[in-house]
Amino acid sequence: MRAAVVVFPGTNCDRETFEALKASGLETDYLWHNWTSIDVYDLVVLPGGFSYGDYLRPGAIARFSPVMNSVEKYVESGRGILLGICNGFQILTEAGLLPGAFLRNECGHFICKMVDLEVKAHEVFANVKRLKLYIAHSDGNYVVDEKTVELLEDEKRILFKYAENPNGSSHSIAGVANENFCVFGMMPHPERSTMPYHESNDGLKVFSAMRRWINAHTSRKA
Amino acid sequence: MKYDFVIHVKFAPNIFDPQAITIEKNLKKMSYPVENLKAGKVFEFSVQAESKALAFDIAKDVAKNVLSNPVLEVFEVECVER
Amino acid sequence: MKYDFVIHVKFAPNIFDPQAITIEKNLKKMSYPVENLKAGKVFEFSVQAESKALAFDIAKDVAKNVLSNPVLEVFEVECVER
Amino acid sequence: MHIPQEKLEKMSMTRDEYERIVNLLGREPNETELYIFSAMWSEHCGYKHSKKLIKEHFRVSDENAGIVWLSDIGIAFKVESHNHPCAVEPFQGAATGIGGIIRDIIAMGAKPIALLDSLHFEKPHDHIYEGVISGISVYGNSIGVPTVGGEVRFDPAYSKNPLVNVMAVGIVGRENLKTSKAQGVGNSVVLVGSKTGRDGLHGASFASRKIDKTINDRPSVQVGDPFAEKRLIEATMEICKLDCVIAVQDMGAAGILSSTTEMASHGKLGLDLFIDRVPLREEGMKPWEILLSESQERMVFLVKKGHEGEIEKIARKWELDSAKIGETTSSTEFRVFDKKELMASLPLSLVTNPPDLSREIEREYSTTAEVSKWIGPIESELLCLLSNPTIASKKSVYERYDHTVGGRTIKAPKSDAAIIHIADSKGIALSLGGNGKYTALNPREGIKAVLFEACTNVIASGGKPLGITNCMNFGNPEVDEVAAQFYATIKGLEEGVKILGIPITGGNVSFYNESEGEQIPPTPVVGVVGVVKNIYRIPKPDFTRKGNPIYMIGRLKVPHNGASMYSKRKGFFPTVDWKACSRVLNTVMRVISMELAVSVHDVSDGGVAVACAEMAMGSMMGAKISTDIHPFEEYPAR
Repeated sequence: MRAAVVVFPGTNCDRETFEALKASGLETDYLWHNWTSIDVYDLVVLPGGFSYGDYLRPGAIARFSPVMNSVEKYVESGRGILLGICNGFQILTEAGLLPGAFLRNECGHFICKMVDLEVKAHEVFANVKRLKLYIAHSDGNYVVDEKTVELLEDEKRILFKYAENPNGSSHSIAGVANENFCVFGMMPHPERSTMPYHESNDGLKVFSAMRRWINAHTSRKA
Repeated sequence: MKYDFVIHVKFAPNIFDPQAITIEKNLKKMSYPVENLKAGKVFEFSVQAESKALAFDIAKDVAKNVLSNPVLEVFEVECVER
Repeated sequence: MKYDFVIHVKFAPNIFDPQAITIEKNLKKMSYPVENLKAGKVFEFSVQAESKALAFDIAKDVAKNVLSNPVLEVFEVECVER
Repeated sequence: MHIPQEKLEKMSMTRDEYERIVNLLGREPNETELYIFSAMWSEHCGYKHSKKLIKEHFRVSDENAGIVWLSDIGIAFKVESHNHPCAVEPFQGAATGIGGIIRDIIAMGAKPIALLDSLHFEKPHDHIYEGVISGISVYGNSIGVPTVGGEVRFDPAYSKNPLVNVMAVGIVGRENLKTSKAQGVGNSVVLVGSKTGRDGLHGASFASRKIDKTINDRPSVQVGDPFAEKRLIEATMEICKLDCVIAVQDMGAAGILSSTTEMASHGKLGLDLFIDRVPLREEGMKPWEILLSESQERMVFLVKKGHEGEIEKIARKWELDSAKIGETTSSTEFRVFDKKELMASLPLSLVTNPPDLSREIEREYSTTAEVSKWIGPIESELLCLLSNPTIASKKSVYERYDHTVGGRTIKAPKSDAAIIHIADSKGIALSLGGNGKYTALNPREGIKAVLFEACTNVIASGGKPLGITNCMNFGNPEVDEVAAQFYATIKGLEEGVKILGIPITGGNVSFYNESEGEQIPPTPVVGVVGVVKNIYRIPKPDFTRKGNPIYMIGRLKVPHNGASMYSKRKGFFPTVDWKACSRVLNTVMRVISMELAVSVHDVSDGGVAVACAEMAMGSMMGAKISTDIHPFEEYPAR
């Protein structure tokens, strides 16, 4: 099983995301943002960071990078799973691959702390109820209209909710999936909770759930 | 020919802008009699095109596809006489 | 009486604005024929005051002391007729 | 010498410095040459009041940053100040301060992995505090280097002169270590990074006002672009792996001028610069403006002749400008060309060796050995101390810094020292701190207490100190009292380092922190890097389990410290047996290595009562302390 970590100018969390994927048993490569052939990968990850310095809006410029054309084709063909973490999630909403958009945190500044998450998408995360993961963002205030929230709730596409809403996101949403569950976006950083010396190891549960989902996804498609 | 444009990007009416709320709260704390403060962005740039109409389309395209996010924001395009 | 104001805040001419430069460079990469792009902020608010002149002073004060940073930015105050 | 006094003042140059130049040159300097001397002979670049003293008392290398070794992995580290820019524009001042210190680290070929900052303000939440904190947050977070520790201290003495000292730490393999020493004649000086503009030049007041009506009077502030810095970090890492790279230098004060001349003079080579080849951001820039511009996010590389293309290819990948702007020569001259026209021709050694103005003024600072007692209720004083903003929790500050990006953070801001993972079970412990009250009361003993405090923080977190760096924040060195404070601090630091047996690997000096003739208290800040042999066997900072006994190690009955937080009366600094303190620290290290202690915390501001309260609050677990030790007294190594 092969994974790719896409690197845009300004991406910061590529190294630890690469290490986390390897620790979860995936053969992983780095992918520079003007690379176009990504069909060889079962999982493509857009990691955290400040692509293009977050200028204009977080993710607003990265979404026009050459790799994003092949990412859109990769999603249409259902070839594999696409995971956007923090800045990656923002890029996916700017590209319209996931619903909603992001505003500045309600407190008005950057927040970096460990938060408790309630897992909502039990299909994807099997028997995991709660996760302790780090958040680190200044524009994590997820905004989505009420109609879409109902849709997300009905189709069980909300991955996690913050136990205590740290940034004003509607309905404390911390992560969502697209209609056919092959695009995932989450603001918390699983890759910072995977090593034995990290405060929590719940990040491994996220990556192993992704692995299981790839198997289920490919077998369902075959 | 070069045409100059000004693009105003504002939050859509139903969007709750935390920054504007905070600024207004602080202004009131400093006893400035200020109400319903809105914050937005403005971009100025020139477009190289044969005609004004063509330049206007390009400016509108840039505003729609790049400078604003349709989920959150609305925009206005204004051509500024040289 | 309530008076409505629009405040434009821009970087002073010789101040380096990396955001505007990055946006322009990438618009060009997307083959939009755009040149010398400037980015700025705009604030709209209403002021409660007895006269328009008094309201104007308050608006100018707000723009100078809170909404702009005199070391880096310049501002314009505009009173909008209701 | 017909040069008008007014022009000399604009160049912040004294008449005898000017006369010295004319004598040594044998002629008057032209316009461009005058600007070159005004920049290179300023205190900011030339260290006129400190260089000789520091060289006499410490063996310090001229490299961009100090380095200690964990077998084959090098830890590069340095601290720098950006005090004056932060007084002018707090946000950009702090942001560009981070950019500058990070470039010192990548100039060693090292990948930056941690930042710490020591901040001194008048009070919390004023506009300087907010500007500096958000500047560090925006710039540090955007370049993806975690801010893992440091301190924020408050004192009215810093109202007009905030102190913003930033420490950066990087890792480098032995084979990738770079030097700033130029080698080989005819090699190319290649600039990589952002375009050059009029950043940091003093606008018309610096140039002669009459001629340059166009440039408005506002000093063009240095503006940072963290996005460009991130690309510059990645590009520099790739460039440093090429064999054709001989030397690397960061561009800081006086940009192109100081970086290229320092590189050449370290290698005892001549230098020809072609400033018409510098990628510019603004039109009509004069030669001296290009030389002195402090535009950010730029580095300079000395590259083997003919290999410039390899550098330019990497620069293009990371969307950065690059150009060959000069070459080394076998002469001892520093020459500047604008296309074919020779703008300046000066002996390089004259440019890089300003006159020494250091002054050795002796002054005695007495101490007291009289043991102090506490009589009176403890609760009210403890609550008062715990609410003092210098002691109170800094959670609202460090939660605005990304302290876990990079995934290496083990113990971040909440503990005495930050612990960062290096490889397998090895880590490093980092601390940075100062205490203006101690060093104001007694510069010589106070600096030793600051040094011991920084080392105690590393030890309390499970580390063993390996190397020390420092930043000296002082007032106007031309004032006798300040010169005396500086000289006493240098001697005190030298004594402290000898007693501890830990090397000083580098440092920085910031003078002229004064306003309207009022000097700041002497505030040296010390940074320490320590090694953590096993990151899985280190103590916690707070209480862990009920029923654990609490011990205190160190001198129990201590003299009154006139600079303690609780002390209302002006007393003396305590007489300290520094050798005994060093033994205490070794004992604590042994206790930790034998895993006898579950959690360890050092006693600093507010004494033992505050230390215990902090451990209790951190773990929400009460504690019963019964002792006749003075609850609030402050004394080193406890």
